[in-house]
Parts: sequence; C-alpha cells; structure tokens
Amino acid sequence: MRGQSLGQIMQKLGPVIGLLAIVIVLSIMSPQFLSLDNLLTMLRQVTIIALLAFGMTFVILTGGIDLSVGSTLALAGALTAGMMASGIDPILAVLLGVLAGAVMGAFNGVIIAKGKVAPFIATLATMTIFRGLTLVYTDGRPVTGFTDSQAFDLIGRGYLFGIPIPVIMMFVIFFILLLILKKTVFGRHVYAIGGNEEASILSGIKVNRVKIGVYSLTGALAALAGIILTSRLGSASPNAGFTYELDAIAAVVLGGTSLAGGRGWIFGTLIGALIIGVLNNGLNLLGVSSNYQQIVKGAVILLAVLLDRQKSS
Amino acid sequence: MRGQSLGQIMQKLGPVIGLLAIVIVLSIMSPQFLSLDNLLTMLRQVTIIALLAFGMTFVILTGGIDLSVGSTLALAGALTAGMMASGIDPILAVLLGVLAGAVMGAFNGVIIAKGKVAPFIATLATMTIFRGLTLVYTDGRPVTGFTDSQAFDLIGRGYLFGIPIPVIMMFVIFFILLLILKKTVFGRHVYAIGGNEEASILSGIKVNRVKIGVYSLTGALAALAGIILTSRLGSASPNAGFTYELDAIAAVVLGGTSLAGGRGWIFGTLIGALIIGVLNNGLNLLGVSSNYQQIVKGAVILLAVLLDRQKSS
Amino acid sequence: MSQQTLIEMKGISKSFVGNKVLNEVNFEIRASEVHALLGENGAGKSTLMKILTGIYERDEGEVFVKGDPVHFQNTKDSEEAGIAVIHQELNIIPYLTVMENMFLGREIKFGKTGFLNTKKMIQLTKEYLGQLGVEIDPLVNAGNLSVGQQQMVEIAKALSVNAEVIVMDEPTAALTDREIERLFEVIERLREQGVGIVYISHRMEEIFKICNRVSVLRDGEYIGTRVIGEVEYDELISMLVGRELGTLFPERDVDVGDVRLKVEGLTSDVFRNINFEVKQGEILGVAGLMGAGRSEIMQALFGYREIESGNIFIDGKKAKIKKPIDAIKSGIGFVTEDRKEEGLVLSMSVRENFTLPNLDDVSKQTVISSQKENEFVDDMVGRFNVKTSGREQEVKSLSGGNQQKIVIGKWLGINPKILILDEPTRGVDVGAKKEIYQIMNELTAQGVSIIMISSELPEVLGMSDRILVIHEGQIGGELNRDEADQEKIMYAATGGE
Amino acid sequence: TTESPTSNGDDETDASGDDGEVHIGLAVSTQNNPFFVTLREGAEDKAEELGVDITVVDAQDDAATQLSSIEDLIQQEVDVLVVNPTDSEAVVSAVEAANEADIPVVTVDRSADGGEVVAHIASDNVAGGEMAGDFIIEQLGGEGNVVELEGIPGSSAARERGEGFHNAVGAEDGIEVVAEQPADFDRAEGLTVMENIIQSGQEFDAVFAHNDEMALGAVRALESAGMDDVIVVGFDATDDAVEAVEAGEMDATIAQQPIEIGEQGVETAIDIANGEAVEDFIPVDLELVTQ
Ligand SMILES: Nc1ncnc2c1ncn2[C@@H]1O[C@H](COP(=O)(O)OP(=O)(O)OP(=O)(O)O)[C@@H](O)[C@H]1O
Ligand SMILES: Nc1ncnc2c1ncn2[C@@H]1O[C@H](COP(=O)(O)OP(=O)(O)OP(=O)(O)O)[C@@H](O)[C@H]1O
Ligand SMILES: [Mg+2]
Ligand SMILES: [Mg+2]
Repeated sequence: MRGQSLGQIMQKLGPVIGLLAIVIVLSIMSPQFLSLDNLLTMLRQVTIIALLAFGMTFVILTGGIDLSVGSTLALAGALTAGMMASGIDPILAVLLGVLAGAVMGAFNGVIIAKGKVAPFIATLATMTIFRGLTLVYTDGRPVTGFTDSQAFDLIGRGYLFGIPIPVIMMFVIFFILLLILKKTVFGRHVYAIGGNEEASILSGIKVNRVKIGVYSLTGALAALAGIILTSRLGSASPNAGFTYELDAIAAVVLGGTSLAGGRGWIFGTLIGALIIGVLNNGLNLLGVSSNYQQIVKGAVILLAVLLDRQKSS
Repeated sequence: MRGQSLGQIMQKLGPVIGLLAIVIVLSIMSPQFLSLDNLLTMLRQVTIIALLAFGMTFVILTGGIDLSVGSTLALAGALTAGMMASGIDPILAVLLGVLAGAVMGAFNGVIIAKGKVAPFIATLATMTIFRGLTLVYTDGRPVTGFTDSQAFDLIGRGYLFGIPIPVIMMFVIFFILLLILKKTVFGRHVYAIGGNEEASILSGIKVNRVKIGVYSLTGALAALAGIILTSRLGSASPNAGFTYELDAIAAVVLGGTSLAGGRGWIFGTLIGALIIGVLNNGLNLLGVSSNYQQIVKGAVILLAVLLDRQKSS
Repeated sequence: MSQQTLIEMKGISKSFVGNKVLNEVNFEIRASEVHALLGENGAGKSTLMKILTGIYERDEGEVFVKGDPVHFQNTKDSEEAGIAVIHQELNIIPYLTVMENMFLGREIKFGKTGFLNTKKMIQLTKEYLGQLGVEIDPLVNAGNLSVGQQQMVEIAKALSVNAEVIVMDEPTAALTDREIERLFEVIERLREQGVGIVYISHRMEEIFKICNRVSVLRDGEYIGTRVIGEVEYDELISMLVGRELGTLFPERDVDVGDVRLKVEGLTSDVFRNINFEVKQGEILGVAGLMGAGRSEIMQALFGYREIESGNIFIDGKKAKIKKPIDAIKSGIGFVTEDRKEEGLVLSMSVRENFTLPNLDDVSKQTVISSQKENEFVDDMVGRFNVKTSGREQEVKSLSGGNQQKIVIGKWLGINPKILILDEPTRGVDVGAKKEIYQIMNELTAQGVSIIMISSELPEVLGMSDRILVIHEGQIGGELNRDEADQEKIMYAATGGE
Repeated sequence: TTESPTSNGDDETDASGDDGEVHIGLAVSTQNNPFFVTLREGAEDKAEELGVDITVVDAQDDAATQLSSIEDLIQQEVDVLVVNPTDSEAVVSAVEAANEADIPVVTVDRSADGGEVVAHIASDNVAGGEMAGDFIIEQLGGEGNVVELEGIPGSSAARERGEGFHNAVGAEDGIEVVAEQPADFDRAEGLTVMENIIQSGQEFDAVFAHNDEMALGAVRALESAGMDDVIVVGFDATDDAVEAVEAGEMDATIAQQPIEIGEQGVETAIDIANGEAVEDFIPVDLELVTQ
C-alpha cells in the first residue's frame, strides 16, 4: 500500500481492530467461542449476510443503495424451490434462480440509471413489490416438497475438507469480487462513478451500463444467498430475508465503505459481516436475554462506527 | 412564487396531480371512497405517518435521514402509557413523553453532528437500541391499564366540530412547520445546510446546533405520533411503528423533496402522506387481497416517482 | 505611507496531519491599501486567510486587530471584528435564492423574533448588487446563475458586511473583463473609504494594476513584501517561483494542416447557428463575455448537451456524437471548465485519474495491467512535471495547477485529434500556466487541433492562431492572430457596442 | 348466548348492493405466516361455499394498520366483522369503532380485551403452551433441561405461548429452562440460534419453539450436530411440521386447526347476520400432534 497516508491505513485497520476487540471480549466471556467448530458454524451463518453485503458494497461504491436484497433473496429462493418442486432439475433450477435474481437486480438498475430515480426510493418500492410477488407466488406458505437432490442439499449443508460448502463459496466469491474491484476496468468504473458521476460520464464511462451491471450482480448474489438458505432450511419461506438489507448495509459501513460512494473496499465488508455474525453468535452463546440483544447490537455498531470516525478525523 | 421557472412549478405540482389521479380512479372504482366519513377516517389514519414524515422532511432537507422514528414512536408511547399507569397526570405524562422523544432525537442529532457518523448508520443503530429499550421497559407486553383520562382519550379519538382531533393536530402542526421552514431563520438554515454544508459553516451558521434541533424536532413529532397512537389503541405496543420509517421516507420523497437535501417543501410531504394513506384506504375499500396490495403500493410509488422525474428532466 | 495598521499576523505556522503548509509567516494589512498576496498553487495563501478568519486554528503565531491580540473561533467572530471574505471556492447554495444566499448566516429578522424580514433583505440585495453594476433578480435561485454571476453575488455579499478588511481570494478567476473592471472600480472606491483589502490572484497584470503592496509566499515560507511601483515584474516572478521564468507565452511556430474539425449550423436552446473550422495543429481561441454560451457549444460538440440541429465533421467525415463516449471514440478530448466537478474524481489517485478515459488501452480483456498503467502514468507525470508524492497520491490533495495538468494529461492517453480546453489556466499559478502553454505547443506540433476557451484576453491573444468570438449564443466575429487585439475582441464580444 | 345487535335486512344503504346478501369483513393479523394464511383460506372457502361476500384485510402484524383497515371495512359497511386481532388490547378501539357503527364483531384466534364482541372463536395459546410443556415433561419423565426458542419479542403469540409453557414447566422441579433466545418465528433464525446454543456447550434434552418454523430450523441444527435424541416440540401444526412429526424428525406440534377457526368464524358471522343466536365462546380444540 505505497503512497497511503498513516491516516488511511488506520482507517482501513479500524474495522479489523474492532472485530479483534469483540472476539477477545467474547472469547474471555465464553470458553466455547474460539472452538473450531463454533467458528465454522459462525462462518456458515455469516455467509448469507456476507453475500448480500458483497453486492451491497458494489452498489454503495457507486453511490447507491439497495433495500430490495432481502426481498430478492426471498423471491429467488421461493422460485428455485418452486421450480424444483415442479420437477425441474435442481442444477438448472439453481441457475435459473440466480438468473431471476440478476433480472430483479437489473430491473432496479434500469429504474435507477435510466429512470433517474433515487436508489433509496427505487429499491424501497421494489422491496415491497418483490416481497408481494413472493407472497403471491408462495401464497404465504413456505415452499417445500422439492426433490431431495443430493447436489442441492450440498449447497447449503455440505462440507469439503471439513469446511462447510457455503463458507467455501463465500470465500471464493469474495476473492473473485476483490479481483473485479481491484483489477478490472469494470471495478475501476464502479469507484469512479461513486467518486464523481459527472466526471465519469465526461471521461466516456458508460455509467448507466455499469450501474445496471452492479445492481444485477447484487441481485444475483442475493438470489444465491436465498438458494443457500433454501438448501440449508429445506424450505423457502416467503418471509426469508426480511430486514436483512439493514444488516448488509451495516456490514458494509462497519467495514469502512463510505455511504457517499467512491471510497471503500470489499475486505472491510467481509470484516463488517463477521462483526455482525460474531455478535449474533456471541450473544446467543452468552445467553443474553432477547430484550437486551437488540440494545447490545445497536450499541456495538454505534460504538464501532464512532470510534472509527474519531480516529480518522 | 416569483422567480420560479415553469419546470419548477411543474415539479411542485407533480405530487398533487398524482394524488388527484389516484383519488379519481378510486372514487370511480369505489362509491364509498369520496364520502365525508371515509375521507375523515382516511385523514385520521394518515396522521401518524404524516407526523413522522413532517419531521423526516426537516431531516432530509438537511441531507440526513432518520430510521429511528418508528422505534422512537414505540418507546415514547410506551413511556407515556407507563407513566400514566403509574399514576402520573395524563397531561404531564404526555408532555414528558414528547420530551422523551425530543431527547431521543437529540441523541441522534449529537451522534450525527458531533460524532460525524453517517445519519443512515447512526439512526439504524438507534432504531435497534430504542426498540430494545422499549422491549426491556415493557417486558415485551403492551402497556395498558393507564387511567381512563377523558383528556388523554380525546387526543386520539376525540372530535372537534365533527373533525377528528388528530386530524386537527396534524393540520395545526403542518402550518406551524410550514411557517418555520418558510419564515424563520432556523428554516432557512435547514435548507442551507442541505444545500451546501461547507458553505453554511463558512457563512457562520451553527450547523451542529441546527442539526441537533432538527433531529430533536423529529423525535418530538414521532413521540407525539406514538402518543396519539396509544390513545387511539388504548394500549402501547412494544412493536408499534415497526417499519413506519419507510412509509415516512416514501411520503417525503413522493412529495418531491430530494433525498440529497436542500430542496423540497413540507406541503409536498403532506401530499405524499395522503397518497400513501389514500392508497391504503382505497385498496382496502376495493378489497384487493393483501398479497397484491404490496405489489400495487410499490408499483404506484415507483410510477409516481418515475413520472415526476420524467417531467422534471 | 502612514495609514493605520488594521491587521497584523506574526509568525503564523500551520500543519495539516504532519504536513507543514505555513512556516512563521508574517502579514500585515493597513487601512486604505490593496495588499496582494502572491504565491504558487499550494503556497498557503488561502490557508493563511482561513486562519485569519477563524476557519482554521493556527498552530503558532499571533494575530492582532488594530493592535489587540485576537483569537477567532469561527467566521462570526471575525465578521464581528470587521473582516469579510470572498472565498476562493464558491460558497453559493444552489437551491436558495440570490437574496437568501446574500444574507445567509446574517439574516435580518423582525427584532429578536427569529422571523425573517424578507422585504428588507430583498431591498438590500438589490442595492448591493446595484453597487456592482449587475442586475440579478434577488428571487432567482442562485444555482441558475452562471459561475461569473455567482461570483458577483459573493462579492456583493462581502460588501454588505460593511467590513474594514475584505479578503478577496481569487475573485476574478471566474469573471470576464467587463465584470473585472466593475470590481476594480468598487475596490478603488472601498480603498478610498479606508477599507483594507487583501487581494489574491494569479493574474499578474491585476496585481500591478490595482495593488499598493504585495507579499509573496513560497511553499509556506514568507518571502517578502514589496511596494508596487518599486518592484519589477521579473523580480516578483522570481520571488514567486524561486527562479527566472522568462516570457509567459512561448513562441508559436506551427505548420497548420488540413481542416480537422468542421462544425455546421450547430443550434440548441442556448446557442444558434454556430459554424467554425479547426485545422490540424491549430489553436482556435474562443473568447466572449461571461454567459455567452461558449462552454455550452463545446459541451454539445462533446455529446454532453443536446442539440436541436447541426452537423459535425471530423476529417471530412460526418461524426455521430450523441454521448461523450462517441466524441472520445472520434478522437475528441474535453478539459472541462470546472476541474473539481467535471474533470477529476477527487477521491481517486493520480494514477486512477490519468487512466480513466483510456483504461482499455492499459488492460487485457478488461483486466487492468498494473505494469502498463504505471508506465503510462509515470510517463505522464514526467511529461507534465506533476508535483506529486507519487502516483498513488489522492488528487484532492494536489495543488490547483497540478490538478489541472492531470485533467489535460488524462486525455493524451486516447491520442486525441482534437482537444477542447475550457479555461485551462483558471486558478493556476504563473509557473504552471507557462507549463500548460508549452504542453499546448507540443501537442499542436504533433498535429493535435486545440480549441481553447478563455476569459483571459492576454492568454487568448498570446496562444491562439485564430480567435472566435461568441456573443449571446452566436458567433460575433472571427479574428486572425495578426489582426486581433483586445479592443477588437471586446467589440465583437459585446455585439459591437 | 347473545342476540346479534343488527341484521342486514333492514339496512337499506347496504353497500354490498344486492339486498339480502351477507357481506363479511375479515381482518387478519398477518398473511406472512402459514397459520393465518390457512385460517383465511378456511374462511374464504366457507364463504364461497355458503355464497356470501367476504373482504379480507391484512394488518401485517401492526395494531395501527389493523385499526385503519377495520375502519376501512366499516366504511364499506360490512354486515359482520370477523377480527383476528394482532393484539388483544390494541384491538379494543377497533372493536369499539365497529360497535359504534352497529356492526357486530366476532373475534377469532385472539380475543379482544374490551368492546362488545358477539362471539369469540379460538383455541387458547396459553393452553397450547401448557400442552407443549406437559408433553415435554412427560417425555423427559419429569427431569431434564429444556431450550425455548421465542417468537418475535413483544408479539402476543410469543407472550402467550411462552406463558403457558412456563406455567407447565415452572411447576415441575426437575425441569430447567436452560436457554431462552428469540428466533423471531423464522426458520432461518431458528436454525442459527439453535446452532449457537449447541455451540455454547449447554446440555439439553428438549426444545420448545413458539412456532413450527423455528422448530423445523432447530431440527436442522440438531440433525447436523447429531443430536437426534433431543425432543423438539413446535406449535401450529403446519403441513411441514406434521410431515416432520410423521417422519420422526420432530416429536410433537400443537394443532390449532386454523381451517376450523376460519370456517367457524364465517359460519358464526352468517348466523349473526341472519339474526340467529350464537354462543359467545366457541372453542376450537387444540390437538397435540404426535407420531
Ligand atoms: N483542509 C486541509 N487539509 C489538508 N491539507 C490542506 C488543507 N487545506 C489546504 N491544505 C494544503 O495546504 C497547502 C496550502 O493550500 P492553500 O489552499 O492555502 O494554497 P493556496 O496558496 O491558496 O493555493 P491556490 O493558489 O491553488 O489556491 C496545500 O498543500 C494544500 O494541499
Ligand atoms: N444549469 C443552468 N441552468 C440554467 N441556465 C444555465 C445553466 N448553466 C448555464 N446556463 C445559462 O447558459 C448560458 C451560458 O452559460 P455559461 O456561463 O456557461 O457560458 P460561457 O460562455 O461558457 O461563460 P463562462 O465564461 O462563464 O464559462 C448563460 O445564459 C447561463 O445563465
Ligand atoms: Mg487558494
Ligand atoms: Mg463556460
């Protein structure tokens, strides 16, 4: 990281230090916390939010936001389960499910890029629409009764070399996305648009196309998250993913990506998702009463962001 | 409105035209829709979202956002009910309840203004914290058994000259806020901060103080909404106001206020809240099935915003 | 001179995160003087003034107002002590009206009520604008004004404070000659009334025209103070840049080739029937008054603004330009007028900004090759003599002149046939200006056609092979290098008044 | 028994248009939960079968929304209002509003704490919680550790089922509730929370979940951890859960018979509209579904 000021490096280290602090506190308070088994369990739980947050990172880097990821997750999960239940080959169903997510994302992208609607309000509307579609499609009931395909079960519940497959998928996707952001023209354009959209247009960047791409990617990742969840649960609930968008956004921001766009990194998002996952896991391990869990989670997020801001100013 | 271009006027008329269109369609489809009784009912229903949206307008004008209004509503409502249940005079309890809301808002304001935390993430955290506090305070149960004070009952259920008291309160508050925004130094500074914070600081505006004021106002209004709701329902539920922030934000944006801050008007917000209220009321009158209601609502919001954007560009 | 000393700054030092930008600087303002503050981009002029007005906290040193030590915490404090500022960055709030902007932070109320006395403010706004000789509706949104008009509003705002000291940080950067003349008249009047004025500008001729004394900063060091009339131009320049600079405008000796660009009947809502040609290796200067529509014509040419009719031919072939990317593909580069809003991605590094329009050339199958990219950037940094700590430095932290070099340099990656430069030296110090002129010469020598919009007539006259004058959205005249002079240009620009 | 306050015949301005036809308004608490979806379907099917109009509104689990949508039904001048309250206390003002408009009210599944209600049709959540507790006590032979997966904090179902459950197990000295954690009625949360509880190393022999969705999530977690002998009891008897019980994956679920509740609601409403006398409490039996 040549050429980066001390301030920038501290800024980047902030989330890692936060995560470490929480991990240290939890491992002192709960002896089970650091067991390999628990860590793997926690990682597997994090997968869903991490996938949503990865996509959200791209969206936020362009200066946008996507509130519809939770609903996309639910609709894509339900569609995939429904297709399998109606006899479509599981692998094909998964691919179509991810495609459906990408299409939903592209729909967001088109409204935002071509329709010039503020991302917040566009995806707030599609959040409602996609959730409504899910309810209509499932009639408010979990979709079950899809074939007990071994392959499909593996997606959410399998292991490879003792590591849960969702966790492996999460890391593989993480590295691909990291590469896209750091090494490709598309990734560079994502940062440029968030940094200065006007200047990006004037530099010949096809801003609309990049935005649509980013929302499609986010939709596809949300769909994948929905499919993993469906596989893990053996059913697709119409309520799946409700308010997950908030966790995903929190993960991105905790990781140090600026909501104003143009600045951030996906490694931070991974850390942010882990902070949220570790907190949830830890609060359960410690048996904190339900009423207090929300207070603790909110306070920790606030504290983490506050400390981070303090340091950087 | 001298000095305004035709485009600007069209922009401002957009929401009104949208509302009229919906009203016309609904009154054709449902004969009950235009009855005075139904209109008053609808207005009373709108009160809660309108009060939240009024405060949200101030917040959004400064370039911020407040996701915690729903939780503030719940906590203030529960506190007020709890105080009354423990024998405190209802009028005092109401005043203390509104004050509590203002304090919660001020807490948001301080974190955002002094702590330099992005409003989205700050209020996301306090949304969780306030909800948690409500659960702890109420132990997860609705608060009831407060004295059957006539005065308190009136707040939510009373009538004056045949008009529901909440509706009267809504309009009185609307005019006061309109006056504040248009005619006072505070209102001017709210617009200025959202338009260009840096320039506002350089012009000697006490930006932090204005921001804290704006969030406090929003908190107080949310508390008042919570108190009206408590009075209407005769109980304060710990889950009250869940996801109301989204409706409030939608109302503000439907009214033509820019999420980027600095531009907008509270009359538009009133119209926006009415659009949402009329839609909810109309869809129920028409007996649209609940699963489809969400789709219709989302689609109408999207359409309204899209048309508005098209016109202005 | 024995006027009263209004403000004295002694031994001022200031660092930003370990970077010392002012080192024991002294500065003094007397009543009835215009005191120029001179220095290259990033020398610390604006920082010194921000310390004076309480926007920044000083690390060391003392400030006295009429002999009393002061320590302002914010702009309100300094305003109360009689100091008004026209900041370098425009501080206009676009969606507020002119009147609202004028009185921002100092609104006139009915007594102590907090309610606005709008009538009074409208009346005063008209008065102050009138003093500057500009007619702007106080109720129009400031964002609808041109940059120059906005600048006039800011000047009026500073006047309205009735201050004893007015700091003007590059007030003329966005103005054309006519407004500048007005401003100078006002400055002269204020000076006669006993006001002390700090005048910051990169336009040397202005310094000699209206200032009484000049202080020079270089790299945060105080170099010295001279009395105008007792100092030679060349001495001042060498105080400024620390070396001899020679003539500002390099010799132009270029073979002009065939017609490269031909514009026919270009018409939109702000301009009508624009026809002109640019040849290979030629510099076409475009002059005109503020708001004449010069930028708009170029935006349309670049596909960034809709046109109603008209055709564009490049090398004799009709070019279809609907979006900036089309223009870029046709070999057009566009250095926009506002580098911060339209030219640079401030949050990105020098490297990333340089390669933004030509990423494809440094990548294979959309994967960016770090090696190629770094080579290109290093080449550019060397060629343009960009003063930077490295290619990873954020452009936000570069000085204005160096930022401008990057905005120009980023277009060289596309090997442009035509380069449009809109106010290429606005807010750029003399040293960097000269470097930019040299770059323009090198480019035209390689056959690049340049269109240069400029509001600085010496620059238009010094650099152009041909001059196009725009008047109210139409071509007001065309002049050759040999026949052109300031009068003729102004004559054409004002429509022959 | 009570006499219904009005019958639709004498109401000339009946908005449902064709005289004599009964128009029922059904206000359900939510349609995001299979239990209430089934309840609604039971009601709608019955209404169709009997040839009456029914308008359904959904409160999305929000008391204020419910009040608003009931007001809208009142505006529609329905003949009878069948309410499935989101909350027994908060629904009172809605019931009173209907009372004022002379529209008779029937509550289903949850009762109203005030206002005039002609009939209440329900199976008791508290009793169901007790039933689950008793089943677990019996299965464990009165000795063992139990985990409780709670519903959305603050929701009435979570409150009442929890209350009943604690009534039962609290009375039994040998039974200890070793963990109470919220999983929001959600299957994914049920899975996650159960995984974490397992990781905490806490020994336990049985799980009571406030609904089947959470129970099914817990089953997944237990299965992965090889803890197949843990007793899992859910609530609602959704199709999935009944299947799981039959397959031996779950041990029991409490059936509230939502179809029956929905049907009864409509039948009662029609009786009221026709001026017939109805029972003021119509219990729908709870059923313990086991293998
Ligand atoms: N807020 C800040 N944080 C960090 N560095 C700053 C800040 N403001 C100014 N600097 C740095 O201080 C130095 C002096 O900047 P300043 O704006 O005073 O220069 P200037 O003389 O006004 O230049 P110009 O002619 O381009 O306006 C520059 O290196 C600049 O990058
Ligand atoms: N955003 C805008 N909205 C409305 N009018 C505008 C806008 N931008 C520019 N104009 C108008 O277009 C005309 C040309 O503006 P502009 O000042 O850019 O011209 P210019 O010749 O490039 O002058 P300058 O030297 O100031 O750049 C002016 O009448 C200006 O008021
Ligand atoms: Mg400066
Ligand atoms: Mg221009």
